[in-house]
Amino acid sequence: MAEILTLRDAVAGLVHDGDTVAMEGFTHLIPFAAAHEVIRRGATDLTLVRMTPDLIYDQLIGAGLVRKLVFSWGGNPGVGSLHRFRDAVENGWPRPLEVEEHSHAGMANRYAAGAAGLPFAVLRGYRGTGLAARTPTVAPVTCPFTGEELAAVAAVNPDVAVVHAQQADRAGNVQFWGLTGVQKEAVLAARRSLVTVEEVVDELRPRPGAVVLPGWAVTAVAEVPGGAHPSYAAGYSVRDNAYYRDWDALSRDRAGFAAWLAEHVRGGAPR
Amino acid sequence: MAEILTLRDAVAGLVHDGDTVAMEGFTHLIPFAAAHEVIRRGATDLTLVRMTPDLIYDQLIGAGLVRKLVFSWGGNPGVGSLHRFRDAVENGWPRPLEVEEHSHAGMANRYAAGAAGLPFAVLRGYRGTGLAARTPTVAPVTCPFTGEELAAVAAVNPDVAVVHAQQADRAGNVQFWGLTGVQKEAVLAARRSLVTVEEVVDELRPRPGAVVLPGWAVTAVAEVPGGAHPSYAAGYSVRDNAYYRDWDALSRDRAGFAAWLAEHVRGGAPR
Amino acid sequence: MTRPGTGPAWTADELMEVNAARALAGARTCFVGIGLPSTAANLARRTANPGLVLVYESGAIGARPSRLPQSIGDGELADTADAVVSVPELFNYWLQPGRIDVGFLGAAQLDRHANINTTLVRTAPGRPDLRLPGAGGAPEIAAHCGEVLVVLRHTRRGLVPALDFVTSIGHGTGPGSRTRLGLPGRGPTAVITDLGILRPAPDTAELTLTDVHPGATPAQARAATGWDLRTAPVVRTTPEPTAAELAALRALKAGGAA
Amino acid sequence: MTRPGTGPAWTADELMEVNAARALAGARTCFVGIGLPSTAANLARRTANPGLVLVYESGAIGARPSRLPQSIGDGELADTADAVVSVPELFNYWLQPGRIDVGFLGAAQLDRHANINTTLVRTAPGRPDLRLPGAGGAPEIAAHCGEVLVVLRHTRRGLVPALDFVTSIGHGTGPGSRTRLGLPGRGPTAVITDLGILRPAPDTAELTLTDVHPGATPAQARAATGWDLRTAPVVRTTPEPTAAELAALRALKAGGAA
Repeated sequence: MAEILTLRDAVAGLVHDGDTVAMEGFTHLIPFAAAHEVIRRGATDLTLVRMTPDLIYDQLIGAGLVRKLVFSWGGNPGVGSLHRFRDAVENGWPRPLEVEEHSHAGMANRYAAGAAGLPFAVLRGYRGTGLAARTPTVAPVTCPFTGEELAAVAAVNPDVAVVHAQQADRAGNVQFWGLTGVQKEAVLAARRSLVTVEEVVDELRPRPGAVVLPGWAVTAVAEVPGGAHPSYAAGYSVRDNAYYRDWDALSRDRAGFAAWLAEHVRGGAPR
Repeated sequence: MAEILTLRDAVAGLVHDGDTVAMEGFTHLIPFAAAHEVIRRGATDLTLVRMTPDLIYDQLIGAGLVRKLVFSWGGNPGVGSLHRFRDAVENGWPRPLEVEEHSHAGMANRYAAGAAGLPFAVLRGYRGTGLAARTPTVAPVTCPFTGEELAAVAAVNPDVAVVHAQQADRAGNVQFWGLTGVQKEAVLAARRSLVTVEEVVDELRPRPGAVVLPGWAVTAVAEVPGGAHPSYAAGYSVRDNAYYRDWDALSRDRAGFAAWLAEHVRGGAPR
Repeated sequence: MTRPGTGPAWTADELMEVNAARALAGARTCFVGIGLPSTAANLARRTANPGLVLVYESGAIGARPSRLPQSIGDGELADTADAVVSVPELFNYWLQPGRIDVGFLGAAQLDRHANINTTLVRTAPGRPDLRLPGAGGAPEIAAHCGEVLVVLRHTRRGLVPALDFVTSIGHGTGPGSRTRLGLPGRGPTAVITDLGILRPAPDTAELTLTDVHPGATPAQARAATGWDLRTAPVVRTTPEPTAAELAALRALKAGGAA
Repeated sequence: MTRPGTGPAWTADELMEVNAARALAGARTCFVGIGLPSTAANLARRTANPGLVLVYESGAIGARPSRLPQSIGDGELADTADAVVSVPELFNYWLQPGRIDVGFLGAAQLDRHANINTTLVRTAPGRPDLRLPGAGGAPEIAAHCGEVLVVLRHTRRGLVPALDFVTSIGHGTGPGSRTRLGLPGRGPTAVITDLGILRPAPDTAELTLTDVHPGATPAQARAATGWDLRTAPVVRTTPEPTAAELAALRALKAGGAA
């Protein structure tokens, strides 16, 4: 059964230097609070995996904790670039960033293979693109029935998956709804998992469109209301679009970012 | 958009001699009424695909309409054998029945590959069993990353999928809930699909655990209240366990089966 | 084996069912097929292991049926489950990665290495094979669960020297077979019959009689086995069913709430 | 290109958006990325194609947002959708089998065969590449949708003689490329810019100027293209935006309900 812990204890126990960490949430339910706790804790040399790195990884990359990024789309959705990500890739600041780049379909299938305990997944993808040639986790595979050549993508099995959900019960069963993304796959693919939740409730009431993760398939749950901000948790909060827009200016500049980090994350209270 | 038709017109339009037909429903929501209409219509030389042939295929096989059966478990759940299936396999009555046999995991993945438009799916299955050697739709495939040999199963893409759901709206959007089995995959894997429903409603109210198939992904919908009997439709009916038990005695005997077929199916009113 | 009128009384099937439930005492999760495994797993939830998570191949994870399901697709499984998933998801995300501690299987034929046949039985030469239901979920349950328990009635027709078909692999041809085949789970750790319990010997992986139920003897078990059944140096007798076990079992089978 | 005070007035972007929406008139389903494609697809639902089914890679199928989503993961997409599915399901069961009629893509660089780069831009020798967001869903949208529409502003930096990286395939090196690569969809059928519309020539699959927007000229389009842009024998002028189109577009962008 999942242990119900404080965010601080959960991150301390689950996220270690050198880990491969997947923080997922497709625009919705992005576990920002957990990422900020990782920054406070200073877990470093991380390999970060995520379909859409988004501001959450821009912050971790800018904080200098990331060795490698595995991803499929690295922008600020609806706004523009991720400046800390670009600065790391283009200029190696604050440290060089190795990238492993896929398409969304490829990343989604890598998680699905990881969740299924398979070493790879098959898709009809990457054809004619420049991605396969420079991404070692894409390889051709031939259908034994038709002879068609398809793309194999290597499973991703993070050391830790971190996701945010609306609710958990006291036994650590987790429920999230709305756009549910690839979080089920990320948690099931990972060796350990942390779910931050808006609320721990006595009983999970079944909801339309909800994904339920049984507590025995989750390592730890931490109650962190607002833990997805500036993204949102359907039924609890709305997306802080201004934060996303403001991030563009704020993060362009290394000093501005450093000041933000010191004030809003490192200076923030642990939860 | 799915056309809303009578069961009679839907079966006449969608199910033809020689077709490969998948009627799915994992114990729950088995489309018996549609199968009976197929019998009344006399569509023959069918290849039937289904994880658990159950009474529904016992009836079609006994009626002499089936050339080949593709399946993974052919029993009367909780009761015993399917006597018409056995009679066809063991004695060729009323006609010889070719069988193609898988495990549940294999069949589920064959549907999933079909739904995904892939020629095959990969699983870690069939190892050490006698199934792979005699089933041509299982073949080895090697992981290009780890070298591990896994099982590939060929996609199944039926000509027609037939499933039963609780509700559709007037645009042919379909909703079913409870144990949802492999029906989404069966419908999406098939070239054509027929969904019989308990009820056509003005608006589908979102339900916990429901699967929704948009009307544009379905060929035809027919309103057939009780169309899953003797299986059940959660929220509408309960399983007729006595029917399953009684089937054992009724179906042991060729003459008894023929009398049942004449009276209860061929003599039944089209819907 | 009933002992009417002499205090505690039970049937051979009840001994099998009670001992099968007991074998689940340490498990967190159990993959349940219909029939004897379902009876045992539901009994375990009422006796030895109230927290046991039942996983049904119909997609119900953490089902808590109040009565014995009539089929693996019984509506109550979905109504009481922690989560209901599609059948492909159940096999791919839940069974295949080894998340389930114990798989519970029945068998039509079982050989000395606990390999299982549920596909066909050969009869006389020139006569057609008898057709059995087939594989269902068993091959992958046998491969991927942490361990496997097999429940079947003890007869020479069931415990045979050689299978007519290998539907699900147990210990193959002996030690090392599972490793060579790349099967992640430990395979069958106990075969629970109405006469006793057989367990694979550590050195040979051959099923050996380690326990008999009250009232049964090793000689009976040997006589009901199609191969030359080895017995452990000391054959234990399983504890008699308790009144609580029997009451729970009978309530379950009578369809009563528990 | 605004014509303030002279009756109908519009911006170049509005011409692009209105014509992109018009291009969806015959489609049943459209795979929508964020930005210009989302504006166009939502405008189409309010003008040329009220029944258009919008599919977002965030998993919303049949979304009917009342305002322009701020991101492909906007909550209203889930709230108004016919069905919400997981991201793996969206790509595997809905995009890959060719269920979506039209894919709508943006581009940082586009070449004469409508191949797309959204990954990186080379700068001066010795200087680092400029990093763009990357592939996202585009490679498989470009492969699997029945056809692809591309929307981008018409500049020499965007319409280039050679891509710095091929993120998503259009017509490859010309006729036959898609067939040789086994790409099931027809590929890009139109590139809609703020100056006009380019379509692949039937014989060469090379993008050719077939339409200019009101107020724009073929010479302007050629000057804003990084290769020697061919023009169709007769270059049409797209119809002026109607008052209804402009009203719907502006309401959409102002966040008003429509």
